[in-house]
Amino acid sequence: MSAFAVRGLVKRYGGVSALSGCSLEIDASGIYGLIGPNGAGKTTLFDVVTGITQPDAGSVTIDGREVTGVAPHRLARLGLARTFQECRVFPEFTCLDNLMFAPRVAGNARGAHVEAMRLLELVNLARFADEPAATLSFGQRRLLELLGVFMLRPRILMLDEPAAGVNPALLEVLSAFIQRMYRERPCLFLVVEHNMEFIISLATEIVVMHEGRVLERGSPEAIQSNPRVMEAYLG
Amino acid sequence: MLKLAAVTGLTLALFAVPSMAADQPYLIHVLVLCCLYAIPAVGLNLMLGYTGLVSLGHMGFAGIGAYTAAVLMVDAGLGFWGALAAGLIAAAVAGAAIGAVCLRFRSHFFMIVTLAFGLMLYAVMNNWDGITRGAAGFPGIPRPGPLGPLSFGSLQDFYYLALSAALFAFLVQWRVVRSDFGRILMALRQDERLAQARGVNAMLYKTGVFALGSALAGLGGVLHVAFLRVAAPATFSFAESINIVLVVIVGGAGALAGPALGAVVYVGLPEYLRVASEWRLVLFGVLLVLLMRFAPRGMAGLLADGWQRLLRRSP
Amino acid sequence: MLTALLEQTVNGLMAGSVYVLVALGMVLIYGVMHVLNFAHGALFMLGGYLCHFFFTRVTGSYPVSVVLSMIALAAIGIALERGVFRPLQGNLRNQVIASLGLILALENLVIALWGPNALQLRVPATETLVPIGELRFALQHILVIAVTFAVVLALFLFLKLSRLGTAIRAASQDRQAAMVVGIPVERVDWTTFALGTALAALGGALVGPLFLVFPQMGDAPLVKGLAGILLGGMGSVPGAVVGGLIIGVAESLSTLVLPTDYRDSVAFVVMILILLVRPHGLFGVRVRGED
Amino acid sequence: MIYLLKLLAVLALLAGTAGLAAAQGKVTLGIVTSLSGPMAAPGKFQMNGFRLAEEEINGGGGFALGGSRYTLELKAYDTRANPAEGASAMQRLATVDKVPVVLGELHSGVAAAEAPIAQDYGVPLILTIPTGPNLTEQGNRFLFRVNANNDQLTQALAEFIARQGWTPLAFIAWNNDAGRGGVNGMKKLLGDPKTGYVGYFNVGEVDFSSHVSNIRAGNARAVMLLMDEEPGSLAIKQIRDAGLKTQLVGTLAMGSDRFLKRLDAARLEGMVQYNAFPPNADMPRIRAFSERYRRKYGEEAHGFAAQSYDGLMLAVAAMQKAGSVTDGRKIRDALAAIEHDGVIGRIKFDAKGQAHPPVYVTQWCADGKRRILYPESLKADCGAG
Repeated sequence: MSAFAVRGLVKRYGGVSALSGCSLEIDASGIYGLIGPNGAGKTTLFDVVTGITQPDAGSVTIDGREVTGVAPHRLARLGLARTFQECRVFPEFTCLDNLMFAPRVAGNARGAHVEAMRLLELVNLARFADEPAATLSFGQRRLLELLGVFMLRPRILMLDEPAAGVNPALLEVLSAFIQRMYRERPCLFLVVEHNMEFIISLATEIVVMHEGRVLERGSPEAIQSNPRVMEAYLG
Repeated sequence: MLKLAAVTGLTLALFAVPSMAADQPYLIHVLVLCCLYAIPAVGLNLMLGYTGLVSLGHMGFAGIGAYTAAVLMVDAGLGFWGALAAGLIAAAVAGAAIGAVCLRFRSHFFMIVTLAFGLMLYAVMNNWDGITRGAAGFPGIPRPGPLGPLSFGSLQDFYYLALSAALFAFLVQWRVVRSDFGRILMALRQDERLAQARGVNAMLYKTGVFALGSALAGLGGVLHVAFLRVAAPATFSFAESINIVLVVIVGGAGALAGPALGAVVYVGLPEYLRVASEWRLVLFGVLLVLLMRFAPRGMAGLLADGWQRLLRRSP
Repeated sequence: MLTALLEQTVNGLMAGSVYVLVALGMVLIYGVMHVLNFAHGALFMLGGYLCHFFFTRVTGSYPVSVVLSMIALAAIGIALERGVFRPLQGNLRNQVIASLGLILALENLVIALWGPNALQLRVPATETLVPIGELRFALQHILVIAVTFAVVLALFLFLKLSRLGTAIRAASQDRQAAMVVGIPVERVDWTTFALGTALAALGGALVGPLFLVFPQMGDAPLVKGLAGILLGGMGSVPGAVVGGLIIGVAESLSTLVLPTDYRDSVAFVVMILILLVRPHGLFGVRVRGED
Repeated sequence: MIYLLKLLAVLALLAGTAGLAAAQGKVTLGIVTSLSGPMAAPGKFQMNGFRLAEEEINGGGGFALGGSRYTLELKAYDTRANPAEGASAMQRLATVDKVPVVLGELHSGVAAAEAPIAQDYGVPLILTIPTGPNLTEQGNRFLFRVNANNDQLTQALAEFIARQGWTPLAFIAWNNDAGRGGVNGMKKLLGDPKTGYVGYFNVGEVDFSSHVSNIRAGNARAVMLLMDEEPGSLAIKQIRDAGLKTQLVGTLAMGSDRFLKRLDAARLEGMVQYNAFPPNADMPRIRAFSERYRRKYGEEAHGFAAQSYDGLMLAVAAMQKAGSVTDGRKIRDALAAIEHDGVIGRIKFDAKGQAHPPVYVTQWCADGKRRILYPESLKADCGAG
């Protein structure tokens, strides 16, 4: 039984197929980089898995449990957490309240406070704990969003282009932080990313998508020298 | 601590008004009106100010509460307090049911669907002659009967009731805003998709606040018709729904004191001053546009800014 | 029964054409700027009053008065876009509330200036009757339909063929992309606003002679127009036309079987039912970033 | 400076003694009406009536009471067809302006909010336009209504229509208290089989085409239009332009020269309407009022104005009879017992505070004049209605 599996996903928009029988099974924990040229179907796959979009066919399972089309809030409770490409935080809440939000929703806010402060200190944001998130820089908001995801204590993390728009200086902090969190709680990270350098250094395994389905998967090194992948990107 | 003292002082002062201004029943009448507008405004503030749900049919739910209570009191001989409870429940249930339909739509769609329901509820109040007495109004609604040693028949005594009800509404608002429920509502206004991704069943919470807001509207509606001693569709019309939106906005949406400030500035002062009506409304219209451009947080926002400036100036 | 059905359909199309005129202006503005201007009904009313003013005080010619009131309203539209709606861009709630403020100001301004009583706009076309089969219609009524039809046609051609029209379509499909390819989006904004408010004026000026000019004359067309664009699909011009007509016909047909005091509610029930099945309206597409 | 003060004091003293010598007082009466909002147009006729009565009394040096004379002042508040505004206005009149009597109102629902406050403070409220029958059924001793209520109005008309055989009767009616009250009243009196299609429209809606089609398709012998002047003129135009020749029945708003100006004699010919006051009737009291009205306002007198004029005159008579311009209770008792010959007829309140003025039915002639058809005793030909 796979920890995470999609089978035969199909999604059409008008006449265009965004997903055409996409299947992917992941059995073990690890940081999985999901890459592919523009229009490969990464975002649609992401949307289908996270319950934003209903597929036309196919299924999504988590630990063997079918979750196709399950609402996002129920997925969150099943242990699937996500970040957003455009980076979302609650701008009016303080940084601490942003982190405390998920525990509050789940009704176990007690004790979460310590963990939240620990995470803030980890990325050097503790001094902003009582400042509204809107006052943070974009990169800092990225970090805050990530911290919020970890507060959910997820089993599967879906990160949607975490490096997008983050300045190079902060990229290393980000990368180091993700790796640290992975070491702390080794579970399944699925990272959609355009920044090759970033994902190659971060991921333990790379999944390449092309034309609505999975083209190749393998170690970063293997993928970098795979001619079919090169062809997909150049073609 | 300072805030608590200020609120307690204000509350005591408000309760003392009838004994200080016994020879000014009109002032007390206007204060009652302020309470009657502030109560549904608190309900709408929870929806519009905290959750971001701009409902343009809010007073329709006040009407459900009011007419339920009116029919129970006049036709079924139920006492005021039982009728009040029934009116509240009816408004809340209608709010949950109608809200569940409205909430399937977002942004502009939501506004227009709530507007449509407001107009449809008005049509029922106006047209259902056999039950609501139709367009001519439902006269003969009794003032509340005594509760133990307390009576509410006279203007002064009714003022205590209206004031207590308004305070109750503000207390509810304060409790909600400070609770996890309130946090979730505010999160939904800021970013609904993020809140969902963090495990919030958005539909459930939004329906909840719609029902709560409607119940408060119902409370205001029942008191309104008990005060006027007549229920008329005009009290729950589209124009009144817009007025209640403006009370919330002028006062400051998403501020605890917003509905109170709005009711005083938008309802109380113009009534007390009896300004010529057309130009007053032209002025309010223009003021509203200016408010949106330059002070979208309303009176509460202006006051808070002024207070901050004052604090900064003094050493 | 068949004649009754037919007759009520015709009545509904006539009423619907007024809704269409209001809806078109709103939908154009919504498409480009994502602004829902609730004051559109008040502008429609203002169009009627200005037409009356030009007709009785300035020129004795009705067509000239109609054009003048359209020009005046276009100017007002530009002022509103600059002064109110552009500064509030991106904040849907504040825009809606500002437009509610505009309704309050405009309706009462008109009462203060012209008084609460209805004005009569006497033009020859209301006195001329045209027989169609065994029915007779006022020429003005036919004029309203003909002008609405012509406006819809002209608008389609304008949007399809002219440069400005193409720019408007581009901006309403994807504002960002339009900006990237060098379309002057701000110019498109105020032009669209002027066009929309001029259409509102046209509606008020056309309906005035038929049904009097009074402060609340824009209320019903606004609400029905809103229902029309919602069920047609926000931002869709064909949607506004079809939606407005559906509302008109549904209301009119409902009088055959339902109590007439619930006529308004029929329009809303139709709207809500259609939206429950098709959440983005008949011709609507899901707009990215709407929620 | 001191000189100036002295001068002022002397002047004040002089003014004071002059006032005493004439024993002149001033009474402020309260008016609740619609100056803006959807009822502003009929509100104007109401104010016209009050102003005419005020002018007449003050023009004659005020009214006499116990050896002194009092002039009138009217304090008018706008209630905008809104119950809350009505209650506030009433409260203010009773407790701030402290008026002895309040008159007016147009909207039944608003009147229902004002009436209990009248009772609270013992200030008689004299209604001159609202027609909701249940207003006077609440056991409120301080409420009086000069005008006929919906049941009384429709009683006369239903009788007349039944006798003419103009049934089934269809309706186009305002979906407000006046329109709905009229339809319900007629239905009650005529019975279901004699009533046909009922077309309601909201205030502000003016396209009657679907109602006209339905009336054409039905078999109604007559159509009753329950609405005000403005929509009324549009409805008749749309009915006649559509080629419908049905008998038309209207309200008092449609029996005036002003109404004729909106349309033309050809479209109106044969239409009947009930009227509380036929302005051209050959009766001295009506003729005198109509002339005075025309002189002041330059147009034909309106029924609402006549009712309101009578209301104010009645209030003055009651104050005289009660011997007080301040004691609302005494004035109330005087009102309850009064018999007053007004413009609209003899006014005497029943135990519930409702007067029973005559109701007329008039008809448009081909030449744009009107005749009186009902009551039989007052029947008169073209030019009298």
